[in-house]
Amino acid sequence: MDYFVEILLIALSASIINNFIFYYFVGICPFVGVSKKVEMAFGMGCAVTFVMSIAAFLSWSITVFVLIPGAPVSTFIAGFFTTPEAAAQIDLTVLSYIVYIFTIASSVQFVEMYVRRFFPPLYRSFGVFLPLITTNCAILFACLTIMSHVAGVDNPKAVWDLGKAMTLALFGGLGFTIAIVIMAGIREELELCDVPKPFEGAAITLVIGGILAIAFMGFTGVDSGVKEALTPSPQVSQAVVHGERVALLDIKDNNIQGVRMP
Amino acid sequence: MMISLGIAGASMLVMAVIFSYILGWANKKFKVDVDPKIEAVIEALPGANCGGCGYLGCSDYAIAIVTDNDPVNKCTVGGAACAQQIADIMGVDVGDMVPMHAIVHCNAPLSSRLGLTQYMGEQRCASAQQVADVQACTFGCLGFGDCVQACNYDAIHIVDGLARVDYETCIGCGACAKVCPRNIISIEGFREAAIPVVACSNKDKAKDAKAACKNACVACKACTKVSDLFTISDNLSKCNYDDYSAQKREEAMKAIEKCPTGCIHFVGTQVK
Amino acid sequence: MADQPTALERFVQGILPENPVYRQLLGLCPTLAVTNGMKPALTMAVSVAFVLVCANVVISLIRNLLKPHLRIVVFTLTIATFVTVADRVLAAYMFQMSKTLGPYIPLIIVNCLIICRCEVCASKQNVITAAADGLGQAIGFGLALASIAAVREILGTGMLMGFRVLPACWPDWVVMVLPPGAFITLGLLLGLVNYIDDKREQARK
Amino acid sequence: MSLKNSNLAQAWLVLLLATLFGTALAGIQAKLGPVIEANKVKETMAKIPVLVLGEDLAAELADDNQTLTIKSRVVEVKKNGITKFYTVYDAWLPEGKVVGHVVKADGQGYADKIELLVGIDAQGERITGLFVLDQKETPGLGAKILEHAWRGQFKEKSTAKHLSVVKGGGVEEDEIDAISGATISSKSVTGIVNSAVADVVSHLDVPAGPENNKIPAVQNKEPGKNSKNKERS
Repeated sequence: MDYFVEILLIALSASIINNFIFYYFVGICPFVGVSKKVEMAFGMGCAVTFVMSIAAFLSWSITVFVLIPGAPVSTFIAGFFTTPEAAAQIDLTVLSYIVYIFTIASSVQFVEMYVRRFFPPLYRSFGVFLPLITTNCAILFACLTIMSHVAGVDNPKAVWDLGKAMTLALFGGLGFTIAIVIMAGIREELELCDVPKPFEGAAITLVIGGILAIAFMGFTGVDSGVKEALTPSPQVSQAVVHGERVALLDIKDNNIQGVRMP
Repeated sequence: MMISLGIAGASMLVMAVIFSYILGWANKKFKVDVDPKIEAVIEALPGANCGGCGYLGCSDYAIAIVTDNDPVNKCTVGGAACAQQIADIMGVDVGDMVPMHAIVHCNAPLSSRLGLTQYMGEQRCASAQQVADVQACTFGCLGFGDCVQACNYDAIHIVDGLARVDYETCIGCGACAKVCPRNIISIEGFREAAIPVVACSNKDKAKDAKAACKNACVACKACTKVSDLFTISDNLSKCNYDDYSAQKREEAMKAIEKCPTGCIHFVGTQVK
Repeated sequence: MADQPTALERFVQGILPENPVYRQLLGLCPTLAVTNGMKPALTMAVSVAFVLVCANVVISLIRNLLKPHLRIVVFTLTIATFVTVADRVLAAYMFQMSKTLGPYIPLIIVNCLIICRCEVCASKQNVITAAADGLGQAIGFGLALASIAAVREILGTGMLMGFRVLPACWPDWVVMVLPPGAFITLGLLLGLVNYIDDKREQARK
Repeated sequence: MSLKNSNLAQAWLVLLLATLFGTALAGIQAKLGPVIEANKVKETMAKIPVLVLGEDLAAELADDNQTLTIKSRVVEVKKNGITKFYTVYDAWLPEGKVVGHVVKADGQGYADKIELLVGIDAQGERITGLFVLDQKETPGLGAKILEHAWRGQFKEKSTAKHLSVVKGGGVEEDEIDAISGATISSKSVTGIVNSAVADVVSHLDVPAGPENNKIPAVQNKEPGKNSKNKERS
């Protein structure tokens, strides 16, 4: 039950509350550039979500298995050269940025070749976006968030497992798609309005993006509300039970468990 | 300390080897056998993706040329030079290089339009198109100049509420045709300096057409009787530009006289 | 290709005529993210300058060994290395600033500005031009960041780098420091720059 | 085999660069790593004297440049099914007397996680200080929890009572005056303090310092549940 709540919270916050575009400002270049037509925007959104999930999977597994100190692969290799516990101290997190960008670039290239070979119509429709995606900040940002939850965490319990990493990637991509499709819809209507000459193109898109960001700010606090609603938090209330002040810790299924108060 | 340097270098090397191996393998395995001719044709095309040739972009046009050998001279921007280049690549003769120009299928200045209402909205054809009965004719030119704004060769102007093409400068890139909300501008090949055109697109019955405009085509078949250049389809006559040539000039002149509402004109350069 | 612009031309172009943010609309992600204060904006500008110049120099050194289809991978690798160096140096010597900038330092890697400069200039021209181009673009980027950060910080908190600019009775526009403020400020400034440009064009015509 | 060396041959530049950069970065990490580590630890350790002793005593201590000996341990608390982790820093005066403890706790704030350092006195009766390590509350509103005045309210609050948040003045013994316009942030900080204090108060007993060597020096104490759990009177 607790795991499901965490997954739901991550999904909610990645897609709507801390939306990648409106809260974290990643992926603005396609947001300004590609959001002219709704189909193009939707195609771009799907491509980004797809590549983001692959990148998240690869970066999670490489971080857990190679990069963090005490990771199985690095201790195994280091085991040959030094004493075992020194091997456990080998810390390769400094390589994380190169490794992530390398995996992203290679996976985008691989996906592009694969789609070109087996789905030519699909390739023609969003082929032009694929190279653009490599330099898309949203994908690297997703990998960095996953890394900060895997490598930068002191107590072992809070390390993210693969399920949470993939949820972040999928719903982050979903949030990205929502934002870019909304903007594409607005910009299509914009063709008919009288936009002042200096504001045409990117300037008006950014101003509208600002207004959309204010709208999305309305969602802040939703996750803390959902968390409160879903976690069965015990009501710590006090009662006097035969002369002694008892903190009622658990009043579920009406047997009063109490702990003697100091 | 040395160990961590060695491990870092080694793991990067291993990762690089794995990824470049996968990419190399994918490069071989997923080799899409793109016909080298297509790449050559793409190379010859200007690559502006302007859509003047009527295809989605240069690569589409190139594929069309190579696979179902479409005419090589459709690229308006590239003009004769690029058509010649592609012809050499394809080993096909260029065929008569036909200059492409825009034609506005409406010849009603404001004075001859009926049922005009005072339109106070946004002075753009795209917006006026959304509003009902700005003028009685729901097919004809609105005259707010979206095409003028779209054209970057300054080859089309609004004269007395009607879009007029300047055939000296028009290269037929199709920007105006794309932007006209009523789609009454078409890009046609001019076999002669001047060709006859039915400058109307009103598809209503004769009675409504007359109520909408003084010189609308009422599909009275006068032109079709006189010359086989013209055909009637859903209450509107249309000239077949491809098989017009200088010899058929008298035929066309006769049709112009016969036409009761005078909506057939000669357009192009040196209109006598 | 037309003759390659010289080092000085590249340098001057980078600052105003081809300003990366206002003219080419590159590198918008960090521009919006870190400009809620002047100090983070300047630190980001300096780190981008460092990475941009080093990457340009290295790429132009190895430009004739580049294979066309592996070009992007080599660019990203070099840029990623220099960004990691910058990130570690910042974390070591300006720890507080590295905490405020947080994830946006590594995001310099995918900053379209740097990869674009590598592609357009560094992989084609010699070292000096590449370095000059990098410096010019970096100064242009810094100017753009400073302009946005100034507007946002003054309107948002009434202070600039610690000095009180607006009178204390100024109600702080908190939205300016929040994410939406970044969008609106950049949008309006972009409009302003276009407007000034049109005016200058008409004046020249 | 030809396939292998042909595409690897093409990519020799990538391989060379990858290894070169990998080793270079490892070198830089080796040089800068400890400095960064020191920064991280310093950031929390520097706060402990102020939290435990209060500004004036800490300043006085700093003048005659004595330092507290500080050790950190992780306390695991099981509460209705959820296990929570707290890092607790115990501080000893140079002459060995336990002077207080600092609990590092985090919880859900209005916008995102809030990380706090809660100072508690040696006996675990009074809260001696509060410091906000990390927060992403709305600047200008929620971010006011950083202000010294508001944080000061937690000083001298008893750990036994459950602190509650009150709006608009009239602050009794165990009440905290909420920041106007940021009740959710104030509530979440107070909630985190309450749950941290309630969870950790029973695990605060730490043997006295090395001086009155009743217990051998506690240098090599591994983090984890501390051994003695004296039943408090």
